[in-house]
Amino acid sequence: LTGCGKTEEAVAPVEGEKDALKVGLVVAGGLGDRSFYDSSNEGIEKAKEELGIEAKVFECRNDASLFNDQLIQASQYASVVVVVGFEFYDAIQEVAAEFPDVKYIYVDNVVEGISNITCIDYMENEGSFLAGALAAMLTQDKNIEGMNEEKIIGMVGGMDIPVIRNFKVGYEQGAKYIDPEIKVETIFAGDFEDPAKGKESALALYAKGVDVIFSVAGKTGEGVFEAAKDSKAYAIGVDSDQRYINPDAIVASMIKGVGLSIYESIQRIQDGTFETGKVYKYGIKENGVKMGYGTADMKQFVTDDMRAKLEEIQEKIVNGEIQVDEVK
Amino acid sequence: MFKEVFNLTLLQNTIRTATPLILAGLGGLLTMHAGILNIGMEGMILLGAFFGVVGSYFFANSFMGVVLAVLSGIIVGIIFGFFVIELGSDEFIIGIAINIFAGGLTIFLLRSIFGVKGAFSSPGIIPLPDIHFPFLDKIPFLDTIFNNHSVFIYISWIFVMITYIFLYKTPYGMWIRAAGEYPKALETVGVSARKMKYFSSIVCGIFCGIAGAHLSLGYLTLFTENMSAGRGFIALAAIIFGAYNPVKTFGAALMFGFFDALGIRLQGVGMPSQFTQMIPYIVTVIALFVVAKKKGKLKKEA
Amino acid sequence: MKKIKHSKDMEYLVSLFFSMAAALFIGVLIMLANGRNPITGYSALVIGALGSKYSIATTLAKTVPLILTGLATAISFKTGIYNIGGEGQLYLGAFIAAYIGFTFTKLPGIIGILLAILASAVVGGFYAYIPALLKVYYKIDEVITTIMFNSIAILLTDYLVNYPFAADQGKMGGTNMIASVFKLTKLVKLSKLNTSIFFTAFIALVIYYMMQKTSIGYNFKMVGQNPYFANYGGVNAKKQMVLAMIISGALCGIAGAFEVLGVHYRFLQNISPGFAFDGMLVSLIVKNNPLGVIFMSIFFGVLKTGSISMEQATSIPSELVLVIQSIIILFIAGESGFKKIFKNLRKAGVDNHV
Amino acid sequence: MVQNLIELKDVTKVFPGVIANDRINLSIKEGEIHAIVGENGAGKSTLMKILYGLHQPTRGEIYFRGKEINITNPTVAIKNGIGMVHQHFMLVPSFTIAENIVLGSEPKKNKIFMDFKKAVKITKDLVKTYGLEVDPLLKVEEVSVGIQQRIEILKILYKGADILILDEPTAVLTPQETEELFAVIENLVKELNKTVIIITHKLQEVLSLSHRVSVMRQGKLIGTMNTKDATEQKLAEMMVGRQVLFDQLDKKDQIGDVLLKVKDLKAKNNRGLMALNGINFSIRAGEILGIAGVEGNGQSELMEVLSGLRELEDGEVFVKDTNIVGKSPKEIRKLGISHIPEDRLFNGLSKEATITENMMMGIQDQEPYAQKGIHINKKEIRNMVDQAIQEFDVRTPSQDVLIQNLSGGNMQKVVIAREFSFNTPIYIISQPTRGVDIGAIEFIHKQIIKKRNEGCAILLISAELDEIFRLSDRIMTIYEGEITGEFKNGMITKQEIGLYMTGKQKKRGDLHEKNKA
Ligand SMILES: Nc1ncnc2c1ncn2[C@@H]1O[C@H](COP(=O)(O)OP(=O)(O)OP(=O)(O)O)[C@@H](O)[C@H]1O
Ligand SMILES: Nc1ncnc2c1ncn2[C@@H]1O[C@H](COP(=O)(O)OP(=O)(O)OP(=O)(O)O)[C@@H](O)[C@H]1O
Ligand SMILES: [Mg+2]
Ligand SMILES: [Mg+2]
Repeated sequence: LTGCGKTEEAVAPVEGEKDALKVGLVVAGGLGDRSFYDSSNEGIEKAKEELGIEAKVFECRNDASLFNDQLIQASQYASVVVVVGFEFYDAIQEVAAEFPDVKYIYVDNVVEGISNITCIDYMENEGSFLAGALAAMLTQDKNIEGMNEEKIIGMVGGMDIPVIRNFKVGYEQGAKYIDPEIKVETIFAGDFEDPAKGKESALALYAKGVDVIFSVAGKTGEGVFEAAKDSKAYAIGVDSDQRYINPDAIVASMIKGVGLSIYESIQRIQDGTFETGKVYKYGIKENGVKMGYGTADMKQFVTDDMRAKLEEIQEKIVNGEIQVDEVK
Repeated sequence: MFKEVFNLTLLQNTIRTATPLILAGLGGLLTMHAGILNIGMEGMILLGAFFGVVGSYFFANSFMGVVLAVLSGIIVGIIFGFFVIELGSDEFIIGIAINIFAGGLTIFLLRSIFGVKGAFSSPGIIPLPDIHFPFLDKIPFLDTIFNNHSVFIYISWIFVMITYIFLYKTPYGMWIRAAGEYPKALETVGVSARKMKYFSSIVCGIFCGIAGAHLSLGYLTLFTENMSAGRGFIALAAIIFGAYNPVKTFGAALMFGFFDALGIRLQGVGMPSQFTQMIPYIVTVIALFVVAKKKGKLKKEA
Repeated sequence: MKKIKHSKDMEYLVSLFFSMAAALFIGVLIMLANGRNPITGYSALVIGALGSKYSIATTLAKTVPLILTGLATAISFKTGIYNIGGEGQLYLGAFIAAYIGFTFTKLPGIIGILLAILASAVVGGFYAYIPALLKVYYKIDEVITTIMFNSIAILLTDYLVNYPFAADQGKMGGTNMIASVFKLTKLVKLSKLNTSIFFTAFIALVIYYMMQKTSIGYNFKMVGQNPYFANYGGVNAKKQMVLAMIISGALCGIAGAFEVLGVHYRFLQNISPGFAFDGMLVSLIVKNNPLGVIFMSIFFGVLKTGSISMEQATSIPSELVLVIQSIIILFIAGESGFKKIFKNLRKAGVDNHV
Repeated sequence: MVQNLIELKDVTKVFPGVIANDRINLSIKEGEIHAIVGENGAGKSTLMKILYGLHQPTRGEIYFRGKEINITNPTVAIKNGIGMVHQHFMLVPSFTIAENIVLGSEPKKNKIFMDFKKAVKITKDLVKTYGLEVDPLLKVEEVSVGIQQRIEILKILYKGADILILDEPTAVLTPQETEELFAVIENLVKELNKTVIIITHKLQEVLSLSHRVSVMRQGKLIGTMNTKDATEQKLAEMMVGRQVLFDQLDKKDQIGDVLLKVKDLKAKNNRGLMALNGINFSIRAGEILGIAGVEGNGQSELMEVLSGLRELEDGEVFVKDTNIVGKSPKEIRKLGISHIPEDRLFNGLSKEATITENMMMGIQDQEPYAQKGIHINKKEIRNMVDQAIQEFDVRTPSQDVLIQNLSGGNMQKVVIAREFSFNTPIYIISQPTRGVDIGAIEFIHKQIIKKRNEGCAILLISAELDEIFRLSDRIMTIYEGEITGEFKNGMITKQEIGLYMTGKQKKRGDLHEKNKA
């Protein structure tokens, strides 16, 4: 460690096996979002259980003034720091330069050319292409109770920011791929923490004839699911498999394999196959984004035909037949 | 395009969005009349939302949720009153402290009680009932706009009337107003201004508690961290806009609700979301300006 | 004569001390109730905030926006016009500083920096000027307009950084980086402490001098206490209110500029986690005294920096730290009340002696 | 007038650092009018607040109809038939008169609702019974102080008061209103057997109204006597503790040039109605022009226009040769007009500021008090203030005391000290001795005459006719925004002037013509 020995006393000594790998998980928001951050923590938990690592979580509670502090705390504690949140773009570059011996796994954004930062970038546009395609098929399926004639599907986004827009383009493209006449209506609630606003936005969409909404809105999304339930309509979850929240209204989820990719990275570090300074793109091909349909005991709305169609699309994306648009 | 934006669901949406503001606003205007600017409403709503869920979940009864929310409101109202009235602390600071306190406490309790972080939803949370008026079924417009809302939406309208009557038609209301305007005048006729201030701050806690319970049990059926999402501040704006009058505050809350709802719909016709979200705020400032100008004119003409 | 003043200040400090002690004690109880060791907790807090060069620097870095927004509050509140719109002014100030920083990349360093600071002051001041005018000439409550203006400014910058001025690189909602000549020099390795602390100290000094030692400060104070008296005495209360509001807005704008020039090097969506509200709290606690603002900002900085270490050391969940923080605030705010209680006790004493 | 209704035994009240009441023994007889006099801060209000339950005595007993009583709060006092009209009115401005009267014991409908109709009826009945005319439906903020005084009295009568405590009720009344009030008080005592305790600084009022009078000084009760045996001189001596000389004021006659000239002045009041309808006058150096009139006839507006605080509709105001119309208060002050406002707490002072800060107003940006007009020179200012405190006999432990901790009389001295230290050629002085004790009145009068003798032109507005007659060289009467008469002092009696003040006669003597020339 360079230049930070003095601050070591700020960190309590950690008991446990001497040679266990220490991992710090730094998240921009807080755990408990039941999607992105929670899913990253699942990866860490899994690694704890199966790979015998030690770990601590450092939350920034969306306070930009804490990004650096928490990164430094984590860097002093651990030899591997998993950094989750596109917001860390500057902070991680700054801190990583000061801790050359620490390996950083940066999730959800791309920083190139720094030897100790490895990036995991999800092609959320590819995943939401699938979500769009699925929604387009669902809305036209008269066998599902409550689906109407109109060819409109919806999306509720948390805020109008690049990541969410990246979801949006994929979603729209996927829907149009199934049926060019499909209309996609999107509302940005303007907040990731206001479920009431999420519900109101979703209700407005349902009132317009939308019957499936892709919810990409953090805690605001909880309101979207409620609206789906109340309107006897449907929603598609995001980031982790959210069907369990309400299996009757949430028909599927677009999963970002955050947990998986983190787990795999830690595994690679232990195996010695980890390549630092690299950007791992997690798209459909890498199984980094995919659709989730819940567990077997849940009522399934997505028919086998639809699944087959989605498989087909996945293949086309993997082999380049379909090019998914991207927003940076 | 016009029809896409201006339709009956817009009004439905307006009513729903306005209700938490109406409920909190009624409480806040009471303290305002008693001479206390309460910016702790945000935290009070949040506590109400949380304890509403706690009550509903553990007693499997939404009414108990409201009871717990009201209790939390009473307690936080007493704390607020104690600091502001008894200790003479700055109401601004205490309000902010209560907001921070409520934020931390609910997150902490969410984890201690339910073992989760962030959000808690469960089929075990019993929502407040919706009210169905059969006689409205056959009246097309009114049915869509006014029927089948959650119970506190209707109760909030009754509260508006009760608050109005209380403030302007009963002696106690007069006492509250006197306590705010000139407490010594009240003291010298043998009524404790202090007690009236306590009363108003506790009732404010109750109203905000109900607003919270409505949010977490009526509007939604879940609790998420910080789910009050600034509604306490908007309620405050509605109070000031409504000149502390329950009916006018009700109107101001509806106006906010309306423009919020309108904003959501305008996104559908291609307006960037940042601008649609600005609408309620801009409209408020413009409306204040127009009202002020009119008043100025009237004065000049007189 | 001086004695009276001194004893009052002493009284204030003593009661402030007692209320802080009481708050920290309640923190002890909470930690014990949750099975944590309070000694570990508090020593981690102190060490985390002040235990090393790095941690002191981090603590100081946190005071910069607090001091500026705190002074902004002090000035406006003292003058009887309540600027709750610091957050909005800060966002606009930060944006314009960033804009200048990534647009006029050819400017020589110090000129560019001064230009950015100046521009942020102008923009922040102007954004406060509008509600001030509405207040003074149309009697429109500034509390509500400034709250509305906060939301408007934040949404507007949201739009700007997502569309016309979105960064070329990286997925964050933010502008491009400012040119390196605009970056304020870092003072301590790793920490965010930068030369803005000197600017801030200088500004604080100027504001302190202005408020306490000049006729401008005197005029502000009199307008705040009794605007009719001010008018009668030849001080135009309306003008003073507008002026105070402009200065207040300018300070918030500068606070925003420093976040860009010294901390993030670009404008970010959510660049402020509510600095202006924290600053308001700081200023109110010390009854809008400019000197008090500085000390209370440092205390808040310690609390914020230290609580991170406390969280890690005792594995007290971060939300519990929030609860303890809010109780500390409540008790400090109750300071005047505790003073009253002391006074009553003393009064009872006097009564018994006569 | 036989039984002792109230008896105070050794009543003592200690405030931190002050013994406001020191072993007071006082008895009030049933059916009497008992006056209490004393300098500012003597402890009169405190004693009365104890009787009304607003303060608790530190020690001592109170007997009510022979029985010891513990008046813990106003409710106890009200129950025992004690009512108090406070020095500063206790009325809620936005409430109607009827609402204010019934506040605290409202008539109710269905046990819950306020019965507004009944409140109005109650008020009307009270008006009939006691002959105090008010309009129940007007808001308190819309009526004059005289009416407010009546509301206060009706309020305590409604609560069933048999003992009325009136704390300086006449301080803000016009002579007419005072007369009316006294008639009512006498009626209450004679016809309805009420008992009245009245505090006042005006000794003639004591002599003409009361049966007995008690004198307080520095917290102690100096003595009680039958009014028959009292004289103004004697009371004054008891109050102050030494002989008070009501000196003949020493006026030098050396009238000079015209310094202030007002031409066809027209201005509106706050409600947008014409308050001044073409006022003309001029004042010369070394001259005091007194304006007599019933309050609310444009005096306030005149003051405000002359000091730049109110826009005028028409007309011209000249300071020497400079027209000051359109100039700011600051510029007007620079041109040489100082101003003592009618309501010191409204705009004459800042209560929350120290004496020093209050004395700084007007010089805060002037050398040598402010270097370069900005940097405040504390030392200069403190010296100046110390001097002024001495010269104007402001009773205070230090110049760092907040104004709100001074007695009213001392607050007034601060205002006068400040304005008189400016040494401007023109003074506009309004109600200079309102609520001030006789010692201070005497002092303030001497200061005004001193300014006159130094060659200042002084415009004096006062509701006290005595004051006008004592100080003025020339007297003008104002009625409904017009000058109805102008006289050399000594050419008209107090009785006669009343006709001009009420607009029943109009005359502008040749004096005026001479001045115009
Ligand atoms: N609330 C209070 N707190 C502390 N001291 C007080 C308070 N009220 C009155 N005093 C003290 O009691 C003394 C008597 O005050 P009081 O109001 O009784 O005077 P007063 O005789 O009514 O004077 P005035 O003629 O000016 O009305 C004052 O000198 C003051 O020091
Ligand atoms: N809060 C206070 N603390 C200390 N002394 C006070 C306080 N309030 C009032 N006093 C004292 O009480 C005395 C009387 O105050 P009060 O407000 O009754 O004015 P007043 O003297 O009765 O007014 P006026 O001269 O107009 O009759 C003053 O001498 C003042 O020093
Ligand atoms: Mg369909
Ligand atoms: Mg008095």
